[in-house]
Amino acid sequence: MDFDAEQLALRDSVRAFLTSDGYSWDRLAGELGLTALAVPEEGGGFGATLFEAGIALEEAGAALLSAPLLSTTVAALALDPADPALAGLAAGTTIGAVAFGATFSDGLLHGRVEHVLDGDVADLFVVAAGDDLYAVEASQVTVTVMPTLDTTRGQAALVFDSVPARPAGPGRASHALDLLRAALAAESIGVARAALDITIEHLRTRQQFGVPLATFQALRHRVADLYVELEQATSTARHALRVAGTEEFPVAAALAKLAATEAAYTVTREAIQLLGGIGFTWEHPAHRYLKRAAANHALAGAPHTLRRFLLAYV
Amino acid sequence: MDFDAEQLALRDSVRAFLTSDGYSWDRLAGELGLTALAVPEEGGGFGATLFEAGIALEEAGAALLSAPLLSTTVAALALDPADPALAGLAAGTTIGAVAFGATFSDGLLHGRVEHVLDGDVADLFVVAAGDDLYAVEASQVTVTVMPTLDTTRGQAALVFDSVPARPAGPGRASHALDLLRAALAAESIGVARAALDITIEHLRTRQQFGVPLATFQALRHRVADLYVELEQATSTARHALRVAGTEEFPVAAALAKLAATEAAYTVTREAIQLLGGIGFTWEHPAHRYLKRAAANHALAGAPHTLRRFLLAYV
Amino acid sequence: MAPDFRAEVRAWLAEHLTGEFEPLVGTGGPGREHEHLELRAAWERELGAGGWIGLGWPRPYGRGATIAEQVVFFEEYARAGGPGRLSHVGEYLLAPTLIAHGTEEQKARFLPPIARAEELWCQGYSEPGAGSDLAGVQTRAELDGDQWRVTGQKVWTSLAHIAQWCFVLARTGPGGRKQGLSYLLVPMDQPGVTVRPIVQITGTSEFNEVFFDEAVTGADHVVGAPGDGWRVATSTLAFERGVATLGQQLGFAQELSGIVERARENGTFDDPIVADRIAAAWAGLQGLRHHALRTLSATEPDPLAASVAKLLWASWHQRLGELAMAVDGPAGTVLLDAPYELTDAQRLFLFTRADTIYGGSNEIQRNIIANRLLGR
Amino acid sequence: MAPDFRAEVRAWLAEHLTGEFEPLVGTGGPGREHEHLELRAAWERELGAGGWIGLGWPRPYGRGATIAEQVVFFEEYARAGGPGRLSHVGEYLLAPTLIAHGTEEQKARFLPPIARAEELWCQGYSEPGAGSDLAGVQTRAELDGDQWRVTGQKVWTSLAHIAQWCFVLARTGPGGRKQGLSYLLVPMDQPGVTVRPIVQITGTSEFNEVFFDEAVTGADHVVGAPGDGWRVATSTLAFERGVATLGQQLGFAQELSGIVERARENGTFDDPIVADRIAAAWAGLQGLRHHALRTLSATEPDPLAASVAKLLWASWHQRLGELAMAVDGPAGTVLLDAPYELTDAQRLFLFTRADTIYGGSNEIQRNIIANRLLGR
Repeated sequence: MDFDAEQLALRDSVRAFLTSDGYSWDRLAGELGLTALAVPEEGGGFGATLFEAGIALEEAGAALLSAPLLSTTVAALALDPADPALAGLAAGTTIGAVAFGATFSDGLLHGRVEHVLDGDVADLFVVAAGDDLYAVEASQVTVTVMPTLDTTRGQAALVFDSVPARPAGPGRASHALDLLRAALAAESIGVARAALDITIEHLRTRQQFGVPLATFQALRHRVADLYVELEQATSTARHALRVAGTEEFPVAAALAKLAATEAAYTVTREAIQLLGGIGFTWEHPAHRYLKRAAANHALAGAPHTLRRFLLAYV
Repeated sequence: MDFDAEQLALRDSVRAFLTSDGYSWDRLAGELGLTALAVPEEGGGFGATLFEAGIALEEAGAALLSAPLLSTTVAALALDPADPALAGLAAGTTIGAVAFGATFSDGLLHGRVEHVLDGDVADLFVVAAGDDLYAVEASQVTVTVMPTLDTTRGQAALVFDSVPARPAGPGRASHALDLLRAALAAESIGVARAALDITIEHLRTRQQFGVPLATFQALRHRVADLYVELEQATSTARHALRVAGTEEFPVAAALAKLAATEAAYTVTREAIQLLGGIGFTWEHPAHRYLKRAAANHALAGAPHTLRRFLLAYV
Repeated sequence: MAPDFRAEVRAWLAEHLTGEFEPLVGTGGPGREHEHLELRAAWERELGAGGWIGLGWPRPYGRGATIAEQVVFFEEYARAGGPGRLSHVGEYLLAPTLIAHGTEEQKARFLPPIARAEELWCQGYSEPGAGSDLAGVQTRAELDGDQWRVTGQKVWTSLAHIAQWCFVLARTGPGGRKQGLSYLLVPMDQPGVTVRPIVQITGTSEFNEVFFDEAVTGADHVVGAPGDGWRVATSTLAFERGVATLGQQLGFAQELSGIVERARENGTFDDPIVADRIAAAWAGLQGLRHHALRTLSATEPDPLAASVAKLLWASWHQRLGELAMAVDGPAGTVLLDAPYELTDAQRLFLFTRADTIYGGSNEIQRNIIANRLLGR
Repeated sequence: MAPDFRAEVRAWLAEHLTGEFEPLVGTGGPGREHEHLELRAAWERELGAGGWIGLGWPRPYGRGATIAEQVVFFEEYARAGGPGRLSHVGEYLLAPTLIAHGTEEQKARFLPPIARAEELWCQGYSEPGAGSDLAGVQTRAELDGDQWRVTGQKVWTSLAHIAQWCFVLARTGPGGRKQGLSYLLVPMDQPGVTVRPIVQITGTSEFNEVFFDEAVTGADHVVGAPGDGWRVATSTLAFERGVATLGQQLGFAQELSGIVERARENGTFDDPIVADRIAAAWAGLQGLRHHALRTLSATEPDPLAASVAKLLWASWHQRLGELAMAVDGPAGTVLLDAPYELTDAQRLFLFTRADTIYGGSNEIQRNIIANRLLGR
């Protein structure tokens, strides 16, 4: 309800695309240009804002998109806007991923970084070392693909064994983390909304004791509580997406990550309970939503870590 | 259901007494002997155990008894069993209260102790200083009566201005705290049970939307959850009362205080919500249960403090 | 927004909230609504004379201020420590209802005295037998010549003892539940109206019972058609959770600041478990703000927005009261003074028990939401 | 208790849970019930030969052990790392039902093979269309000469793929809901029975669907009278939460120890927020134990005890899974191995989602409790 007409059209086209049969990375990046949304025009993008990129990520979450849209988007926006890699990321011809916690000395990257989302398919790593960002080709890095609980998104562990790297965002390391948090928030909102929709549909159609489950007030009130938590989390996530350029962003992104991943974790757990036996099976999508929600919850700052960070602003 | 015939009879007689019109401290202590229950026979008591004293305290909690039964019981059991003050406490002719956190040197008590339950009416203070207990007449102490949120139980702040005191329980200071915790647990169980009973009665009789409130499943499930929490807390509290003489007691008492005061705090808050407007009024007893529960929750170790203590045993 | 709007508000408050009104600073908030009633009534008239009541009403009755301007007013009012408002029932509940459903005569008769704070209002919805079930209203009214005669009992009526008028939901016709209700405007100063303060959990009386015994009001003092009261009344409930929530949140922020200050003083801020709860409360407050901004900027009205907002703020505020008590620790068991003067933490803890009950309980709000998501 | 009972159990386990059975130590627990099925079946026969199955059954079928002795057996079994049991459905669910409701012929026919672990059992209650609504069972059975013919579908049937027998709740007569149900004993090895493993959230298959298509069993294989199946079946549900809960808690304690160990290794134990949750989990486990001891020592049976216990353990165990994930932190997002081998934390987290659903969901248990406290 807080979208203008253009944003609504974007949402609808992304949603239609992701629920259609034949989507592919090439069409997603090329035809729809989702990797280019928030990239400045001079960098090869559409010059929209993180808010528009968030609309796409929210829909990607709802569809459990198994493609590196989030990582490529975050990598592109984290980079110095003048970075030469930006055009490829915006076009989707380069797949990007962001890695936090390497060290940099004498022009070389060192160290091991775990849990790099989409690190299994990335062409280019945007690597945070100290306060700065560096860009390095995946071919220069020892990439170990890790099997993930959330089978819809891969991870890699990276080893930087004195790898030459190009400065690609001086002083932008913490901004990259804020972008990742805001992006995970947007996506988590979509995950939660889809899981809640599936649950509501189940309650409306499934009969027990001779009546639809949706007639049981105890379940109705729990659904209402989930809806309320998700509504507020949606507001918090969208607020962060709106203030990406301001000094409020670090706090807003942490708040959004906290609220949205908590909401998604709660909704997807409750969804399995409300779905009953069917939600416990591999063939039903409920578990995939839960696993994506659990991953987004644990990565880039668990809730109590984020609260500790926010305490400085109280 | 875990009471034998004698314990059931004790519970029934205490309950009948406390819900009768003309109860008084003299009858409570003299006729029923509730202050003497767990005092050894050689100390002038009945030689029962803390479990029986707990039965009386649970009923006292349910009735929101406004008399110093808990403090006198704890003071008596904390003392060295050979202490000369025991007989008076057992007979109820001496009213006892327990104070934690004074200091003792050169035969004199020093310091200020706040939040001494029933300190406003006590004749004798059993004072913990270091590892040891000391007994001192109230007349020797500067007693400031404090107005309490829970109007059914008074408090005092004590100042020990180099007061001569008699050693009355070497090494028993921590045992006194354990006894207080177990006693507060027993009492809190009674508070919660009474508040839940009142709520259930209200839901069964009060009509809304043309039917009794008790027909609304959302409320039914919440009552069920309260009942379950209270059942487990009851088990935990009674377990502590049973193991008072063993090395398990410090942990069991902390667990009981934690579970029982959390249950009582939860039940009494939910009771006000489920009672609706009437539960918000001064004339309805719900607020007095809430205030007793809140006080028992905050004193002698808040939940997170107790969990921190228990962490050593994990 | 006029570029100097904030400066204008600030200057006016600095100039007027002083002198005889100085004692009002910081008083009359939730749980303290019994404080300084007469002086606060005078203060309301001062606000009215300054043109600050009905700021957001459309012209000619109000100043047609934007939402942003109204927020600025709330912010500056809170910053100046302005006392709890007495005219808000008329300003934020009745007036929007009249503007939406009233006749021109009714607007002309009732809006100006609200804007001048010459007539204060109270709300006659809840009843002892109906609680949150608005459609269960039993109060009856009959048209007797050119007058309505109203008989029944209302509860949770704040400010009834000082209000000149009450808007009353009463049963005027046949049909059960939502049919046959009318929205009547009833003067309080008449023999047929008795106000009885209810002593609450806090020991004070913010809320009243109001007894109507053949109380009368003019036949033309019905808003909307007779029998259309359900629709009119539920629209008022929606107004109750409008832009005022942003002002309310400023009060919440002050309460939270007080708790943080207290936690720093008594050392509990250094307890990681308490600090985690403080951070959660602060995050929750930001969430309330972000949510209010999003709903206020919505292009289409969301029929569930009011219920979502009520559940969010009431539950958050209630948890804040519990946090305040946790921060105070054992000290929270002792009163500020005898016989029953509460500390800030105790007042917040006790008074917020009502937040999830009055104005549509949490259970009613969940019903409304579930009805839409899951069908009736 | 025989003074040397604990020593006897311990010695027997030390002597037998070794050699060929060595690989079983620590296997087959919740979420790992697919492991080493054949060897575990052999181990069950070893237990049976040792006289350890039916320990608590009355003589002559069992050893008539006291509750305290059964607890000792569970403790020692857990301490020795005994594998997840395969005969427990027969031992703890069917056998008590037969002892309470079966004929002498049924007891003589079925109890000894359970005690020797020569016949394993599975439970045929839940159905895809009925979920937790046991009275909504649709599976039908008809008496055709000297045989019952059973047709329908069951779900949540653990061990169906290795069990020789299934006790099935089926509709055999007129009347709706709780009327006309019968409790039938049906052999699994026949053309009319098809078992289909269900791949679960964990990627493994502890539970099955079982299809009965004109499956047959003897006319005398009905427990209780035909049409009396509701009463017989609900008594089995009560047995499900008996003394076995204490044994279950020993498993819980081992899981919690593993989490604590992990937290000490990865440093999260030093995070006060995580430590607080660990302490809460530990306190909750003590509460489960104290509650089980109190209900087991009760002089009169409490009709709500089974529902209270189920809600308590299922919810606690589910929270434990969430705690395990919190302790693992980001590491919890990566599997132990491809293609889908879960870590202990992941398995606990995912598998415990079922705890609050099967065997009577939390919602059903709350209904049962509310029916008694608040009337139907």
